[in-house]
Amino acid sequence: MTQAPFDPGLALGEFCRDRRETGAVASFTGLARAEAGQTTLLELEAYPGFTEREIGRHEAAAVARFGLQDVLIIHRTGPIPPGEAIVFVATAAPHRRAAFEGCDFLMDYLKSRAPFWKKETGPDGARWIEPTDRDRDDLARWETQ
Amino acid sequence: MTQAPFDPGLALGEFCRDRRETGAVASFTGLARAEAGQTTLLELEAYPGFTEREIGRHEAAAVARFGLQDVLIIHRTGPIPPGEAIVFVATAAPHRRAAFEGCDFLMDYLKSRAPFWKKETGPDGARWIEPTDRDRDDLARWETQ
Amino acid sequence: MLLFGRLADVAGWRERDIPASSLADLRGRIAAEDPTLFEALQAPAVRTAVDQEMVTLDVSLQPGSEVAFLPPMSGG
Amino acid sequence: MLLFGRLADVAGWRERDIPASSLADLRGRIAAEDPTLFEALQAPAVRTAVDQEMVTLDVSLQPGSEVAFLPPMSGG
Repeated sequence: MTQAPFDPGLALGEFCRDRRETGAVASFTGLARAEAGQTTLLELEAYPGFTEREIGRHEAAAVARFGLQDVLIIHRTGPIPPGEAIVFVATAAPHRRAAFEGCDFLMDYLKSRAPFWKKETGPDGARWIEPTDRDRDDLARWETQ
Repeated sequence: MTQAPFDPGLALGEFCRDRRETGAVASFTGLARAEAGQTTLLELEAYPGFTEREIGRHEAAAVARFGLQDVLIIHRTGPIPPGEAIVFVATAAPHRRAAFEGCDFLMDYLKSRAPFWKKETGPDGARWIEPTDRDRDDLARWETQ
Repeated sequence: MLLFGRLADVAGWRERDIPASSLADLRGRIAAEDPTLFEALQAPAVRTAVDQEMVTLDVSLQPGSEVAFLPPMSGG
Repeated sequence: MLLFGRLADVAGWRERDIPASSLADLRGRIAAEDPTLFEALQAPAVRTAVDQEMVTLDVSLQPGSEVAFLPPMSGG
């Protein structure tokens, strides 16, 4: 976790370096959206200690389930202006299906189950974001398989 | 298409820059694997002109089908040593499902239908790689939906 | 006791020391002092962690125990 | 006429000018000159493009037409 802005490109470049047995690296970058001026600021809150530990548990689950060689998760907290990166997940595997599925699984988890709380501020004030039905459906995909 | 080595991190960093309405960027990087010394070199051949046009058609299909805001595809040709990037695909969308699915769709296409021919050279000589059953199954997912 | 997300907005604070012998005792003290916060903590979607472990039933608390109330989570 | 992938290895060349009035005529000339290459071109997985458009039936060729034989593709 980081309070400072980070560059997803630097993270991916570093993650891909010196891999001789990795055929596939999937990545996801979540960016703060301006929503045509309706969102002027996002604020992400975490529960220090607890949040890292919970993410670590799910990272280990993804490694085991999809046979990943490596995972990198960066999650920003604090105030985040539109256009800046909130989250970055990269997964490395011998083949592409495992890399994609591991990355998708971790993002569904981070979006709706990881201990973060997200507040959107716009011209009409601030509101806390809760997982959508879509987020819950996305997460349920991994439970029925 | 490029004959020269490229850095997937630089490509992702550039692709993510100055996006105020993109919530989700998915990327895939395909790397040449050493296969524990069994592969010393990959060689990728394309059909100049035809290959770019075919990729462009599928890029447009992915944009329309998944509602993508932007796509970047880099594909290297010529000799590629283990550890170096062969292909990079990035997709931008408002939400993560579209970004992931668009990226996954384009990679399945590039792996088994785009006009490239891939030769692996190792201590036992060289062989041309053809799509696996797995590749064909992956591609079929998009036809039955 | 720690409050996150909208619960901290409801309470007007995020962290306080409250003497209590159990989770039920702690909830009783909050009910007496701030019924609106008590109501918000009772919502089924709010989960409770004691010393950074999720709990679903009442548990006894030691001096220094950390109790956190976690509303629905949303990252990324 | 252009050959890609393993077809170029079979023939020992990748690009040649061959006079022919149609795709069928071109195949006939190859059959006479290099039966092994002819055989390889007949495989059902090999696709044919004329002037960078895929074709499935016989077509007539103009002077300067570009005929390409494409074995199973594999990128990424």
